[in-house]
Amino acid sequence: MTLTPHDDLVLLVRDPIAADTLIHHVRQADDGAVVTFDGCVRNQSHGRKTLYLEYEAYESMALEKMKEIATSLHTLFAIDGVAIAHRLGRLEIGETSVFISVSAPHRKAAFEACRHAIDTLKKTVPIWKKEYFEDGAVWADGELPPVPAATPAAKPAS
Amino acid sequence: MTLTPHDDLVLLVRDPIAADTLIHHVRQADDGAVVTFDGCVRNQSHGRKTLYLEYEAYESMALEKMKEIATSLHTLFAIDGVAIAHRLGRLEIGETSVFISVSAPHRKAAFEACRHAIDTLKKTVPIWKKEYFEDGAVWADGELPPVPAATPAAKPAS
Amino acid sequence: MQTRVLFFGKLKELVGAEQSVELRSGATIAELFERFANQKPELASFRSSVVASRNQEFAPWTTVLEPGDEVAFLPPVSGG
Amino acid sequence: MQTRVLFFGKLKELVGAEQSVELRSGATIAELFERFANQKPELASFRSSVVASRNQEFAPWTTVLEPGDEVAFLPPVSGG
Repeated sequence: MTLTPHDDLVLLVRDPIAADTLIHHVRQADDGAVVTFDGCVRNQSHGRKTLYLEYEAYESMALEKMKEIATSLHTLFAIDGVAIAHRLGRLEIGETSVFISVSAPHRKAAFEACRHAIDTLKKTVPIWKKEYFEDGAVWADGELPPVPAATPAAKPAS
Repeated sequence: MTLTPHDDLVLLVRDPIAADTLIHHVRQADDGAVVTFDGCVRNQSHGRKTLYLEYEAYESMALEKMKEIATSLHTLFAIDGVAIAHRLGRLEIGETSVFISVSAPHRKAAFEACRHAIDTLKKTVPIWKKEYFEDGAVWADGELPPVPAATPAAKPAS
Repeated sequence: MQTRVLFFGKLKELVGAEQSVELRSGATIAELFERFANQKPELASFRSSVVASRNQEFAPWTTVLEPGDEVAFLPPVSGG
Repeated sequence: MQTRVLFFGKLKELVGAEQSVELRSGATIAELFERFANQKPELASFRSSVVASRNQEFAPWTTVLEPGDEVAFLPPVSGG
């Protein structure tokens, strides 16, 4: 568990995510809106019946990237509080793998920030999902995170 | 409590809204995303300190309009389940006045449908909020719902 | 004919929550509102910021009422 | 110099989770990956669908490594 300068909550957990605790953390007296995203394990993937999933992470870097997302939300949107939790290890069908909660004085910012958070998490946080089917297991297709361009000093002379 | 043809849940309640029950109702095994909107009572309105709120509704019509919103979400977005609850009576600062939960196989539809639901509710559902301040009470500014045009038979001949 | 009329929000504080009135056959919602505005002149000032419903559906002012209709006059809504 | 190298996802299944390697001073991330690809030829086929990090930050292949760096090779991420 990590708190950012904005008092945001960022977590990687191996037990079920405590949604109530996260929502309670972001709610403040001057907030009129809390938007939450709950990503849960589907019973199928591309038409194949899923038995369960396993998530693994590069934990130290994943926490850093999740903190970066939380911090960037305060710059991009008029929001108050952010909580982001991702679960690791084995997850059964219907269980929550990722939970994001954003509070704001007004609903537009809360919706936009929550959406931005999950979209960014799926592109930049080093977490991997392995899908277990009746006839084997595969690593899920994912997204290649954007990498900063090489600094001029590191480029070959032209 | 009312169930629509899609098994959606639509409620007007006088006790605190049971968010868990609503979320549980919309989650199904083929859903990957649940987006919720929690509208809560702010401690101020246009810079004046709010003491508490009172909500009243034209209950039979409000339930009809909430059902219409839930039904329209299934037409407009690729979603699975909807739950919409609004609380009536006296509400204290920080309490939830409205709670909307939408489940979908994919997150885009869940976000868009949840946003559409609250935007539409605020424009079309006959519910009124009275704000109590230290020096008096006022009915909150609201939105005038759109009314269908008069049918030709009802128009004066031109 | 007998018509049930409901008022909400600030209109309710002015006119009362519920009334039953006797209307001529073929009367419109506009006519019904007029009837109350004649009794309570302050009500007339709300005319442009009120919508009407008939039987729980928003309805234009020109709607001709039927016996047994339930009409409501609704100020701008502020739920959420 | 000594460099700690981590692999994740399908790369981990191929190479192992963690290794410590001795590199020449001034070596790049690309050179480090090459070293493993020479030992495990299948790894080379992943080159275009892998990104690297240095000290928990995404880093281009041309990054010159410093003593004590922690490098990781990351397949496409699929959290959420």
